[in-house]
This record gives sequence, structure tokens and C-alpha cells, in this order.
Amino acid sequence: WNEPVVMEMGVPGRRGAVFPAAEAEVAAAVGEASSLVPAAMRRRAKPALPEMSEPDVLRHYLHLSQEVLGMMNISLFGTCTMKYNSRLSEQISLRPQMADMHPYQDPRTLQGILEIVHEFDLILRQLSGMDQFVFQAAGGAHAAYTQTAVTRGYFAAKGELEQRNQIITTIQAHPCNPATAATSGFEVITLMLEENGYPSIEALKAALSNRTAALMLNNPDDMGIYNPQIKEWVRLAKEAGALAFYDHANFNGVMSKIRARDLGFDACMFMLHKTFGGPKGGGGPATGAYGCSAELAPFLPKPVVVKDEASGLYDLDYDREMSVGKVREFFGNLHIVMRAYAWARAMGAEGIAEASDISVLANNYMEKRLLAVDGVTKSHPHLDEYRLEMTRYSLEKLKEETGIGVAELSARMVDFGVDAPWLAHEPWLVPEPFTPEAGEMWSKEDIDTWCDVIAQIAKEARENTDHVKAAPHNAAIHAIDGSALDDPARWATTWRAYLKKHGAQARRAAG
Amino acid sequence: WNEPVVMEMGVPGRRGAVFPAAEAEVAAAVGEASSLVPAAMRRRAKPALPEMSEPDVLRHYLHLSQEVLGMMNISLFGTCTMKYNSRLSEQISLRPQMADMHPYQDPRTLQGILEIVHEFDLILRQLSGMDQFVFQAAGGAHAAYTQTAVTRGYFAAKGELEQRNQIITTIQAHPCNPATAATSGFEVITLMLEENGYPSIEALKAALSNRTAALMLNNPDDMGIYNPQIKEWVRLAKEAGALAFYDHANFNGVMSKIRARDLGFDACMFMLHKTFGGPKGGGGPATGAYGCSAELAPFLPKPVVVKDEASGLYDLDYDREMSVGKVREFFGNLHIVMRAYAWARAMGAEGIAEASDISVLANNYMEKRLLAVDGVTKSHPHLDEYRLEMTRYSLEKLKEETGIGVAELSARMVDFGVDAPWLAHEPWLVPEPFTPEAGEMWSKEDIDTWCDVIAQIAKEARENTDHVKAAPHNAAIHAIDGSALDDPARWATTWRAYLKKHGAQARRAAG
Amino acid sequence: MRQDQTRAHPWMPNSVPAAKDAMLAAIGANSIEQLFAQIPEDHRFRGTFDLPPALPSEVELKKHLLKTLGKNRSCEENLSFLGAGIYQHHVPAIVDEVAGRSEFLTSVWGTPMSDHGRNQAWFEFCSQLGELVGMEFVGLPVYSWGCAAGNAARMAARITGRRRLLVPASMDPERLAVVRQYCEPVQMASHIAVETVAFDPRTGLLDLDDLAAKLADDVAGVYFETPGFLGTIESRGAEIAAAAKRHGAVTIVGVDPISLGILAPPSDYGADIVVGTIQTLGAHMNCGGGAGGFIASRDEEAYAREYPTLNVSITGTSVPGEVGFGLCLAHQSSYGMREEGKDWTGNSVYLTAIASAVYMSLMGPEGFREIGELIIQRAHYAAKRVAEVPGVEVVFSNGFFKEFVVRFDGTGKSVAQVNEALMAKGIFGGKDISADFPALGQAALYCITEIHGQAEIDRLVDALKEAVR
Amino acid sequence: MRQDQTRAHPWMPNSVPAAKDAMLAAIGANSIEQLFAQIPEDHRFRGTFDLPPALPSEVELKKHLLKTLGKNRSCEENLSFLGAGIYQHHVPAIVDEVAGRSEFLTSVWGTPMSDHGRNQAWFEFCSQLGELVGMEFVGLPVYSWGCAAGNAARMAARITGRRRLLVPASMDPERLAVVRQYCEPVQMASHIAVETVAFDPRTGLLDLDDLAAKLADDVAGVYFETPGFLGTIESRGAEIAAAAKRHGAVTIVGVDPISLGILAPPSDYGADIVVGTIQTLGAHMNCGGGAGGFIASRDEEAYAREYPTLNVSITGTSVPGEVGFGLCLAHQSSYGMREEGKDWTGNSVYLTAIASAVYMSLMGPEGFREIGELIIQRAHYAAKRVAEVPGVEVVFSNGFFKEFVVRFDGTGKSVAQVNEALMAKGIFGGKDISADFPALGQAALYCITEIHGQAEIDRLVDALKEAVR
Repeated sequence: WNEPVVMEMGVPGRRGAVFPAAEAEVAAAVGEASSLVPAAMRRRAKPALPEMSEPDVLRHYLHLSQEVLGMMNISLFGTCTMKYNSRLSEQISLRPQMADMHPYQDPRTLQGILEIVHEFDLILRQLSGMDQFVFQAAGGAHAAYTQTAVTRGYFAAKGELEQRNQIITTIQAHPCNPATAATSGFEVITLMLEENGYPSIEALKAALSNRTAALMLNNPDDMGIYNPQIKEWVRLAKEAGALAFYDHANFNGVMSKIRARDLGFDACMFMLHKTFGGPKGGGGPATGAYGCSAELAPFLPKPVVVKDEASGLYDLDYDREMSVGKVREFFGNLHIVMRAYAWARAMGAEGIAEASDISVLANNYMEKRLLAVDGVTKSHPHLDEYRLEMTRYSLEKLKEETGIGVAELSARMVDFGVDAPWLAHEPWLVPEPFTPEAGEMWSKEDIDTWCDVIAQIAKEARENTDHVKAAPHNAAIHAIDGSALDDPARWATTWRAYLKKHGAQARRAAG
Repeated sequence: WNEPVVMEMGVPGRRGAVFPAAEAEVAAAVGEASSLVPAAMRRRAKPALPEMSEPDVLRHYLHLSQEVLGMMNISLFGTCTMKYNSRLSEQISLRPQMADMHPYQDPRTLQGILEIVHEFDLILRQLSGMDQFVFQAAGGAHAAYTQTAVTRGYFAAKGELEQRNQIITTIQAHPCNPATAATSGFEVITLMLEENGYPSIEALKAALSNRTAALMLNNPDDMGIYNPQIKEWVRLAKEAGALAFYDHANFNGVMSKIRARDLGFDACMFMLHKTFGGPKGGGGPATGAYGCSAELAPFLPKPVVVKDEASGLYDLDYDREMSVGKVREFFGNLHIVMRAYAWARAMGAEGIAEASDISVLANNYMEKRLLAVDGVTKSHPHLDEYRLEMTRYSLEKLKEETGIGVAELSARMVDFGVDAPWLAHEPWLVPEPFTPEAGEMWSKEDIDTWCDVIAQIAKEARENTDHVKAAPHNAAIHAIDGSALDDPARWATTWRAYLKKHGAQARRAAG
Repeated sequence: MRQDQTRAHPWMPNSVPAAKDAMLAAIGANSIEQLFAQIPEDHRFRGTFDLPPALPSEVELKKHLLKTLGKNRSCEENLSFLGAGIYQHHVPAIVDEVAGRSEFLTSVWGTPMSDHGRNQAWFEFCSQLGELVGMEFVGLPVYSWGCAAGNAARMAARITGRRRLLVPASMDPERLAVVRQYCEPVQMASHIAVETVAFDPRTGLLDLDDLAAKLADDVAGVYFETPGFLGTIESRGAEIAAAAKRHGAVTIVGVDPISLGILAPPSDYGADIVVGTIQTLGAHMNCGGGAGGFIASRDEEAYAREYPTLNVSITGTSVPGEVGFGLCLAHQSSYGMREEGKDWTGNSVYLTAIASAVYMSLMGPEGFREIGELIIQRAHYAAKRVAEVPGVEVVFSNGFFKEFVVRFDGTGKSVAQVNEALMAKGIFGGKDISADFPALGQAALYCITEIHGQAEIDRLVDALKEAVR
Repeated sequence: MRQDQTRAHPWMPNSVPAAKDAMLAAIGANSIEQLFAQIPEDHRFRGTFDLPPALPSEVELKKHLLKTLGKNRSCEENLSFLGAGIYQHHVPAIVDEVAGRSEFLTSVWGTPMSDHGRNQAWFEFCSQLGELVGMEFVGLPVYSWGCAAGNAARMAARITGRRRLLVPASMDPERLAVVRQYCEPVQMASHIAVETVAFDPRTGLLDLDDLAAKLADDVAGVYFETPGFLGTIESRGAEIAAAAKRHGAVTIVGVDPISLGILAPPSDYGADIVVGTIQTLGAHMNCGGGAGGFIASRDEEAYAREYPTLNVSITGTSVPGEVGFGLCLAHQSSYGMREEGKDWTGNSVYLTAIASAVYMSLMGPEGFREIGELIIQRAHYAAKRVAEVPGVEVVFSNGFFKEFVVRFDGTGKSVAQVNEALMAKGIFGGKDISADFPALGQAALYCITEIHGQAEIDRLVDALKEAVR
């Protein structure tokens, strides 16, 4: 299998999409197209795009799709809470009543989608205890950014923004928390984990001050350990005048078990494209649902979907004086909200609770299986508690003993037709980390198969180390050369750059 | 890769599709479901179907799809006139206005689809010169059967049916012609090819008599040779009082170049699922468009779509006294007719003509390339004419010299990711035959690649014979054991039969 | 206006002049016209085709198709109670997804190795259907239920060497017409006489006395259905089959397999051959294009050797423990034996077989049970409620599955009038069967499936009340 | 009523009691509740969620979703002239097909080897977009055009160490609001001041005098768009870029790439960074959810090292001649450096990148030329015809691409009134911009794409004539 890069394909003159010429009356009325473009702005050289027929384009991209493992087999991709993506939702997403809707249509013509947004908002309010959700954020990190924007608006309104320019997070909070805080202009204070798997109250107290704008954290984080002092954390933050934001990226572990608002949090976010059954699509279109208390609601990005209870009609409320404005154009990836709503309806309250149950149960089952593999250990091994929806493991021991670490493991797993797990966000607190997540959509058999692969590779690591190191053997391609990727003289994010930097040798024969 | 048979999969209690319980009022009104089934007819033992969750079912069948080569790469599948199957048509076929239409709706609610049927009828009338088409036949062979049914109706009306009980065909006519003639109760007379690649006029004359009901043939047949005496054939048949039917399975070679009715034929058929761009789907849903002269039209299966020119409304005409009735329930695979109509509109008259041009050109180009391979010959090599849309080749020479024939070639081709060509319908007049067809959708590069594979295998046949014989090496499975397939003690078309015949050994471990 | 004459067509990579020129040069021809030299000039069509203008641009083509199909009124937007052989069952989304996969959708034929996945899916179709109907030998599908019945009748004739077929008088006239076609007109030497057996006007069930009167040792097969065309569940299948057996006739049973989660498999009451529809197992109605039929029987050589279908068998490969699939009994088909083959074989509805395989896997035993229970309850509810409408009568008020006959004689309205009134309210009333079954009066066949909730049924009843006023 | 309590959920294979019991046994727990012991009781929610009833049955769920979405009125059934950042372009069927392939749709992240096909598709997205805009370095897309502009502004600030950004006063208020968000409020120490440059009221083009007045050596970047929000093609891009360069500022150009078959690539007139939408390259509108943005520049290290995007580079593998793809400059992202990273990175619209890759491959250079020519001609035709309506004026009557501003002051009607009248005829009139651009009067922004044929435009004109009466 050797699918060429599309830029090498095609034949001059071949056509994929064609368009009619303008109607005779149209052309007669306005003249040649070129006469309508200011001379300075006419395109002179054609773009060097491939010239291909429609069947050839289709086949090329179908071939590329065949070279993706993804969730086609077993992929216990941690930190993402991958779920079954209902094909019904995909079908419906292509209906004109979803796909061919314009955000600036009169709201009277948007009643169906606004109803879904509103009803889903109500569902999330139930699950979190918050008072209002918006869906403008196009991803989980973007929802964290929304939090930082709302934080700015809230303190700006109080006149405290210049003073409160610090945001506190933890080293195991998702990197988007410190990153968006910094992008929003805040100074970031990061608390380190202590022996129990979470930072101490003392560290928090030391960090809090009248300069603190907000606390942003996950609980549990990827270690699967729930911080039992979290209520106290929130109390202390609020006492210091700061806001508290709960990043629910790891929601599966506590879904239906706790509610962010009940714990005192001012705001939280959910990833609809993961936790709520939207497809990941390799990374979006996604939606970060951002919810907050009534106190923060006036600062939310606008518009907000509102329902007139008298008429039953839905509308878009743009008239929000305190709003921080926009974090992205329009109202959000409503086609993802639709899918999340469909997921929540298909599951219902009991199904959602059961998903959490199964997810935690399966994770503990997987832990049992993985720790039975010689060479695999877990973070904070001294803690006896059952972990929640995921656990961080380490191959440190195997690496020391055989030279096979997580990179080699990942590459070799591909040969078994199963995909590598997420390793860990940086910094790697645990050496040679990996963080599989079973979730509720993989069967026990799937988990067993996956663990069998790990066990098999660990065995191979001792018996046939070189074979593992040379992996993958049965993938679309062999191990890539990573050295070029950060070298300005060699990296190439486009074919143009590739030709420029690598010259004639870059031109492989097509096919 | 080792995807289990679905019958081995699943876990008791697991569910894929669930249904709500009847509404409380419904249940109260009618009682338990079991009470509504006559006792003798209640199902006692559950069917032994797999019990699987939805994601598991989806993944299983996606895996199976990944184990099909089909037209995902290059498949020059002869005798089928494979074409590009537009994805637009597939999208539209799932619209409720196509998928969710019932054949017994009031015709006033079917105006869109009836318009398409009627307009497409007019297109085929143009291309064939016939006076009326119907689409009830669910495949090309079924259209041939329609011909035999119409033939019966026609001669029954004339009181000649008992006398005219013979149908004449040629050895290279598609097997469906003699087979449907026989199924309809006719005696079949088969004319053999002579030196020119078609039967002689003399042979035809000898076969014709007052017992002849019809002539059924293809022209060109799979040899790609056009019978230039065909007009005379039709004249002779009609002189003998018989009907003449043109099986246009090989239409690409003469499309836009000739018209069946102009040559005197009374009827013809087109394969909409192939020649007109419908997807083959591994073998249907298909449509055999059957068209005939005004003289035969009264005998067509009913209903026929008619247009009231005054109102512009379409209707279904069931009131056809002479009709032979039905060859299948309802009006035909109208979702395939829709696709064929879309194809014809996308192509237009010029595109259709060009498709024929390209198809014949590409076939001759392919011939040039294939005959350059040592070991490949073609049928009737003494004839100099350019072949039309396909040519029959032989590996006889290679087989004699190396032991590698078409079966081994086919198996080995799979290793190159290209699919085997059609060989030939039985009987094999040409030893070790194969019949690729380039058509108009494969690019010159594709044809070159495909011919390169043939050349490569022919080379391997001499240099590494055993490797070829053991092929495939890189397919989903290895060469199957064909010996069980006709052995009553071993064949098994169902899992039940497999378990029964092969007992415990049949039970492979799942996964 | 732009000159489009030389623009390459998006679906023809070789419509680029350079590709044509290169191929012409390679074969030493000067022009494409030259390639057609073998067709005599007086055969050639030299006129112009009067075809509608080409729409090579997808945006234009889509607009045109949607506008045209937009003139249809679908059963999704409207509320339909039509059945009578094509049924509006729910098609699960993953069925469309799998059947629409390019690999399956465009698949032609390769080798058992390159077609492995598809062949396995076909085998799984046969295997699951076999479980539903209780049979071991299942062929790939034929065009429709009627065609399957026709093929089965011919199989019975070949097996027994006899040429009479008994069928119920309550049979779908459409399906019966197909069977008659397959059984050939009386002028043909191989004609099979199709004779109808009366049905009990009170129950809709087969009249066993009439059956006994017509059964004889020259009968090739006795065909009956359950549920039958008029919706009724034939409760005396075992008696019918036993009677047929006594006379050496083959018992052929027609079923709608979606009923088999709650109804007994035909093997339980003596069927030799089972036929039926697969449209209810995951195929869209497609204005009738969703039709598809199956043939199944015990795995006995006498039966197997008469199948006209493509048959896929599981088998081993050159690697121990590995399984593959191949065509079995291929030689007896028309591909193998031309006019000596069993009837004929050709493209059929094999993609639907894959759709049905997915459907059955998704349903499992409990899915079939639940859907059967739901349908039979709602159908009886509907019948009960409809019978409350003044002047309206349900002819066979129990013992049916999803369809039932409604008689309007008491309202003084014809079915056509009632349906006209319903259509104005966005409801497609039951199929008018008064012309086909005059004895039943102004009668319509109503169909209830899992898509009809109580709300939809109540809406029908309200509309009927107004319609008959 | 059936007891559904113990029925397994179709989406959770392990909701079978046996699976749960087996796993509990394996880990030595007695109950699932036990697994949550680490959550303090006073944290636990012990109430009942007031959620709508579960619809685990797909037939019920589908019915509900279709009924709800059926309350929408789409731009397919209606005739829409809305644009203003989200455009109704034709989405070729194969784009949906490829983007909907399970392999792409559900793909998470594996290794470069197991993700090879997707990574290649991403690289092909970047490569083709690079050709359209004339740039060598292209990142994977960000959320939207506005977000891309915001990121580009921050890149310019980091590159120059300056904190002023000049943008056109004619900029989309929605997009401008996003840029302002990214540039931080004035209270933040790292605030970037966003200042607007006036536009010429006769032409809609940037006022070069005002630009000159505001340009200074403390300006980080000059941002302008072509076509701009008001539809106009900025014909003096080279002069603007030259002016920016003279002051050491980065020139950032925003484009709608669907215009680039006929409009010059921004590299031709001096752009340093190009941003824009990818929604027009094969994404459905999705009520605004189709948005997606891109960032491109020359392949200079100073620029490359400021990208906040995911970046995919082509590279070799352990086999000579084989190519693969990997993330490049990954460490500078927030995944690599947390708060020290370049802005932040996360899930974005990467599936749309694949859709756009397919779109661009299908279009090729000639497809982009044809669509550009068609749109600009039809848009001008529309403007010309609309201007014939009594009292209606087209504000910038030439020099635009697909959008133009229509002023209704002369009719005595407000845009809202006109649009209300149009809506009654199934037409969605242009976006009302009178509140955002009061100087333009009662003005609406009309958009014409390849889906608007002459017939549709004429229909609009007729409807407008009635509406303003």
C-alpha cells in the first residue's frame, strides 16, 4: 500500500467539480468575470492544486481512511472519555433542518434547534447544578478560555481585575487551564501533587490571596483519584474572593455522583464531543459546554438561548450588557449540541448514572489485569482506594529491564490492530506513563483483548526485544523519522515547503 | 485479522435494538402480547441470534467491509460495465422523498418519482429507438425473463404460443437468455460461434422456423466483436414470424452508436445498476430496464407510468388488458431508476457518447498492453478489427508453460491490492479465459497499473511459480478449500448447518 | 458563454484530450471513430439524441433532483397505514451506514479471498435468517417474496415431478400474479397449474375442507402464508402441512420474518420450504424498490440441489483454523448450466442481504420479541379503536399480527372516499382491497408497525371519525 | 408493562449483569457503590435528576429528533441570501462521504503509524490551502476566522513585541468582538489595543489616509480583509502591506478562500500572515457550527515558532522512500509547555480540515476559477437587478465578490419590514446590518453563491418589488 500524496496526483485538464457558466442574460448584463475583479487583484498564476476526476478523489480519500485505525478496533484512549457515536445522530446531522441552517435566520425559523439547545441546557443544569449553560466554545479548552474571559468580565465589573491577575491550577489539571489563563493575561500558579495524589490544603492556602482571580482544576484528574477536600478548597477560594471553575474533562468518573455547583463551584465545563457522545473526528468540530451560577451568568458570551414561557417560543438574547462578548462567532457548534442532546435522551438519567458506574468498574477491572503484567505499575501505588474512570500506569520497570517503554509499546500495539492509549499530558510526573480509559462503550471482552496485547508485548519485550523496537511491522507505514519535525531546515507542513526544502528528491513517483 | 462469525459473538442479555413497551392504555386495552397469538403459533424457543450491543454490531460489519476489495482499488470487472457510482445519488436515495415512499400511495403523492420514471423512459427511448420502457425487472436477467414473458403473451394473443415454443440464442449470449427462456417453458436453440466470432447466417436460417418464438442475443458479446450481419438476422427472424430481443448488457461498446429499434429489434434491455451508474452492491438491488416496440407494449407487465399531457400529471396505468401481469411485485426498484436518471442527466447526450468512445479506446489500449505480456493471448486472434468495450483473453499459453492459469492469477492479484477480472461465463470457449473491461471510469494510469500487475505475475509465474501458486499472501484470508462446497456432507450455508455437520470442531474460539 | 466543449467530465478521468491522444497513439489509431469501423455504416445512428440538457455540475444536478423528488409526499412527513407487502418499519441507522459503505456498495466480484468480508456478511445473513425460520439451508435472496414463492413452486414441481400448486384464495393478488408468471401459462408444456383454496370468511384462515377437496397425489406443493395477506395468523399450519405430507406434496410457507420473535418458526409446524420478504429486515420501502425475498429449507440434498439462488457456504482455508466462504452448488445455476440450470440466477438484492444481516444482529432474539409484542399489541389496539368508529367494522377482529381488514360499508362511504378525506389530513389510509376482494365489501387493509405509537393511532381514529361523517 | 429495569442499554455492552458481576468479582468488590467510596458522602448528590424520559429505542429517538428539528425552516426549503460569515455553498456529496467515514469520524489519536491516513489528509489540507493562499507554512485549523485573526494578532504582537493592532472599521462586528477578546481587555498587562481604521464610504475600501495617521512604529500588525465584510475586494492590498512593512508591522490578511480562484493570493500583495474561513470549503452551515479558521504564513522560523496550532509535517520513515507524517513544533503548544505555550491548543475542527482537503482536491485550479467567475457574475447581476427595485440602492455597486450592501432608505421601509415580507414568501433576506453600521442607513448584506441561479435571483427581485411597495 503506497497511497501518494494528493499533490502528486492528477493530470492537467482533469476535472473533479465543474460549475455551469453564468446564464446568458447574467453574462450579458454584467460582462466577463475578469472585468469585475479590480485589475490589481486578479489572480495571475493558477493555484497548483491537483487536477483529478471525482472518482479518483473519492478513492484517494477512502484509501486514506483505510489507513486510520482510530476507533475501528479497540482504542482505550484515555483523558477523552470516548463514547459510542450514534449513527442516527450522524444521519440527522445531514438533514437540511440541521445542516442547511444559517445562524442569522429569524429565530422564528430556528425553533427546533433552539429548543434542543435550551432543553440540553436544562439537562446540563440538572447534572451540574449550574444556572445557565452556553455552547459558544468550540472545544473543551475553549470552554476553559471562556472561564478566563468570564473571570475577567466579573472582576472588571467589580473593578478588581487589575488586582486579581492570578489563576491557581494544579499540575494535573488539563494544560488548557493554565494555557487559557495565561492567554487571557493571568499569571498562573500551579500547585503540585502531594502524597495523596492531590495538592495539599496548605499549598492552596499559600497560593490564595487578594490577587487570586480563580481556581481552575479537574477532579478527579487522570490519576483517577478524587480530592476529598475539594469542598474546602472551594470554600477557601471564595473566602479569598476568587472564583472556582471545575473542568469536567474527567466527568465520567463522577457523572451523576456529584454536582459541581453543590460543591460550591461557580462554573464548570463539559466536553460534548466526548463525554456526551459526539464524535471526536480526530479533534472536532467539538463543543465545550460552559455553565455557571446565576451570579456569573450576566457575563457569559452572547447570545444566550432563552424561552418565553408564555408563548413557548425560543429566542436569542443578544441584549446582555455585562456580557464579555464573543469567544467565537455565532452561537456554537449546534450540530454537536444536537448530538449531545440525542445522547442524553437515549441514555436518560439512569443510563447516565450507569455509564459512570460501568466506566469506573471497567477501569478497576482493567487495573487488575494490567497490574498483573510484569513491568506495569501505577501512580501512587500506596493508595488503596478504587480509582475512578482512569488510572495512570507506568512502564518504567519494563523500560529499565528491557528498554521497551511507552513509545515502543505504542508502536508495537499497532501491529495487533489496537491503538495506543493516551500517555500523559506534560510534564510526565510518572515516568513512561500511559493512561488507558475503558469507559462504558467497550465490552469486557474488548478490555481483555486489549490487556492481552499489553501482556503479550511485555512478554515480547523480554523475549524478542528487537522485534518490538522495530515495530510497527504491519501498519500502513513504518516508524517515522521524528528528527525532522522540529528542524526548520527540514520540517514541511505543506507540499510547497517540502519541494522547496527537499527539492528533486522529494518527488516520489506517484502511485 | 480474525473477525469471528457473528453467530459466535455476543453475550446473553446484551441488546442492540430495543423497543418501548406498548403504552399503558394500549396494553390495558388489548392485554398481553402472548394472549394475542394463537396458542399453536406462539414461538417457544428463542431464535439463536447473537446478542450484541449496537457499537459491537457496527464494528463487526465495518470490519467485514474492510475485508472487501471490490472497487476500492482498481477492479476492471468485465461483462458488467462498472461505472462511477455518484455519492450524490446515494445521499438522495436516503431522503424520505425517496426512501420512505410506499408504492400504494395515491399517485398524486408520487408525482416526483413518477416524473423521474417517465423522463428516464423517454431518455431510454431516445437511446434505443423503442416506444416504451418498464422497470419492473429487478436485474438484467429478470429483464430477459420479462422478454420471455412478453413473448408468451404476444404469441398467446395470436394463438401461436403452443406452436412457437423455441427461442434461439447464441453460445456467447449471456446465460440469462437461454435460462429465462427455459424457465418460461421454451426450448432453447443455441448457435455456435464461427470463425468470425459470431454464428453464421446459415446456422441461423437452419434454426429458424415457424416454431421460433424469439431471438435473444448480445451484440457485441464479451469478445468485443460486433456482428455486422445483425440487421439481416433480425430481418430473417421477423420473416420467420419471431421476435428479436437485444440484450444490451454490453451497451457501452455501442452506446450512442446504434439503436436497437433502428436495427429492427422488437425489444431490448439495459442494466441500470451497471451501464447507467447505479451501484452494483455486490449484485443488486438492480434494475433491468425493458423496452419494446409499440406492437409489444400492450403485453408489458403492469403498471406502466403514463403522463397526462393536458394536466401534466403522472399516473400508474393498471388498466392493461393484454398485460402479461407481473414479473415482480410493485413497479420496480425505483431508487435505482432514480440513480440511473441522475447518471444520464449528469452525462447528457455528449457525455454518454464520450463514455462509449473512451470505453472502447481504453479497451483497445488495454489490449495492447496485455498482449505484450508473454503468455497472454486473445480470442479470435486472426481478426484485425478493433474490439469494442471488452476482449476475451486467454492464459492458456502461460498455463501450459508455467502451470499458472487464471485461477492462480486471480488469487495472486489480490496481493497487489487489485481485484481479479471476470473470467468468462460458462462454457469456456476459450481456455483459461479472462475478460477485463476498462470502461470509462478508470484512468489510463489505473489501466497501466493493472496491466503492470498482470505482467508482474506472468513474470513471477516463470521465476517463482510456487509463490504464485500459494497466493494470496496478503489478503484477509488464505486460499479457500473449495472441495467442501459441493459436498452435501460438508457444505453449510448457515451456522446451524455448520455446527450440525462439523460439530464441536466448528466452534472456533470467538475473537 | 464559456466554451465547455473540451472540458473534461468529472466522472471520466480519460476525457482529458491528452489521455485519449496517448492511448490512440499507443494503439496506432488516428481517431476514436476508427475504432468503431466494424459497425456497418447503415447500422449507425447519425441523428441527434433529444435528451434533456446535461447537468455535469453537481450543484445543478442536486438542485434538479431535489426539486423533482420534492414533488413526492413521503410517509415520513405524512402518517401512513399502508402495508400490503411493503412495510414502513424503522431502519436502524447503522444498517444504512453499513450498507452504504463504499466497500459493500460498489463491490463487484473478485475472489473468495478479496471478497471475504462480503461473503461472510452474506453467510451471516443466511445463518441468522435460518435461526428465525428454523431452517438449515438458506440461499442468497431473490428479487421479492413473490419471486421466492414462484421459485419455491418450481422447486416443488421439480422435486415431486408434479405440476399442481395450491395457494390460498386470500393471497396477495400482486404476489399471486408473480407466482402465476413463474408457473407459466397453460400453453407451455411445463405449465404448473395454480389453484386457489378458499378461506374461511369469519376467520380469514384456510378452509381445510376445500384444501382436502383439492389435495391429491398430483399436487406438487401447498403454499400458505402466516401472517397472510389479510393479516391473519394461520393457526392450523401443522394440519395443513400434515395433509400435504400425506399426499407427498411439498409444504411451502410464506412468512414475514419480523413476526418470528413471537410467532413459531415454520419448521415447527412442518414447512419444507420457507419463503418470505426481507424488506422488513432493514430495507427502506423505496416506493416498492425495497422488496426482496428469501428461500430456505432443511439442508437435504434433494432440496439443496433445486435451489436457483446463489449459495454461500463456510469452508476452511489453507491455514488450519481459518475459515473462508465460497459459492456452493454453483454449477446448478444458470451460470453453470445455462438453460439446464435451475430457473435462472443473476443480480438480485444482495446488498439488502447485508442490510438484513446487520438488522438481525442488532435485533437479536429479544429485539425480535419486543418488536413483535409491540406491533401485535398496537395493531390490536388500532383495530379496536378503529372498530369504535360508527359504521366501521374490523373484519377479522383477532388472530392477526400487524395488518387487519377494515370494512366501511356501514358508513355508506367507499374506501376511496375515506382515503381522500384522510389524505387531506396528511394520512395515507389503508390499501383499498375492495376490487381484489369484492366479497369483503368496501374494505381496506391497514398496517401498524413499531413506528405507529398510540398518538398516531388515536390521530387516525379521530380522522376516520370525521371522514365517515 | 414490561419491566425494563434490567434491560441492557444498546450502547453499553457491559450493562449486562453478568459482565458487571464478573468484573466486580475480579476486583474483589461487592458492589459498584463501593468503588465510589473515596467521594465523601457529603459531596454526593443523592437526589433525583429531573431529566426528560430516556429514549433508548432508536425508533422513538429518531421520531423525537425529527419532530423537533422539523420546527426549523431550512435554507434548502427556503431561498436564503444570508451570508455575513457563514455561507450556503454547495457541499459536494463525496465531501460528506469522506468526512462521515467511521475511520475519520470517530478517530482519536494513536501513533503516526496508526493515524497515517488521517495525518496525510491533514497534510493535504495544509498543502492545498497553502497553494490557494500562496503560503508555505499552514497550521491545522482553529475554531473560526475570528479566532484565527485573534491568534494572528497575538502572533504579531509576540513577533514584534508591540501591542497595537489596526483593523478596518468595516470589519464584521462579530469577528471583531472575537479579536478583541483575544487581545484582552485594557486591564490586563498584556492587552493589545485594537484600533479601527476608517473605510471610504463610497468604495468600502480602507481609508489609506486614516491608516497612515494611525500607523506608527508601535503597531504590531495591520489586519485587513478581502473580500471584506461588506463584500468589497480590497484593491490596494499591496499599498497597505507596504505601509505596514515600512513601520515594521506584520501584515495580516483575512480571506475567504473560495474567492482565490480569481482573486490574487495574499502572498502576491505582501501578506505576512493569512487567515480566513474554511467553512466555504466543504462545511455545512450547521447554524453557525460550520465555522472554522486557518492560519498560514511564509515558512520562516520566526513565524513558525509562534503558531498556536497543531502542525503536521511530512517526514521519512525507517524505510527509504516511504513518507509519514508527524506533529511538528509540538512542544511550543500548550500541550508541551502549559502556560508557557503559544496561546492554547485543543480540539478544534480537524474533521473539517479533512472535508476541506477533499473539497480542494475536487475543485482543482479550474473548479476554483469557475466557481469564482460564476459567483462574481451572478452577484453583480443580483446587485444590478436589486438596484432596479424602486427606492432600493446598492451601496458599493462594484468591486465586490459575493456579498453586497443593499440600502432600503429610499423605500421608506426598514430592513426588518422588508425581511418580514420576504420571509412570508419563503425567502430569507440579507442580514440586517443597520444597527452595526448606522452610517449605511437601513442596510442589509446580501450574499450570492453558486447555488443562486438567475431564476432564484429574479425571484428575489420580484419579491423585493412587492415587499417595498
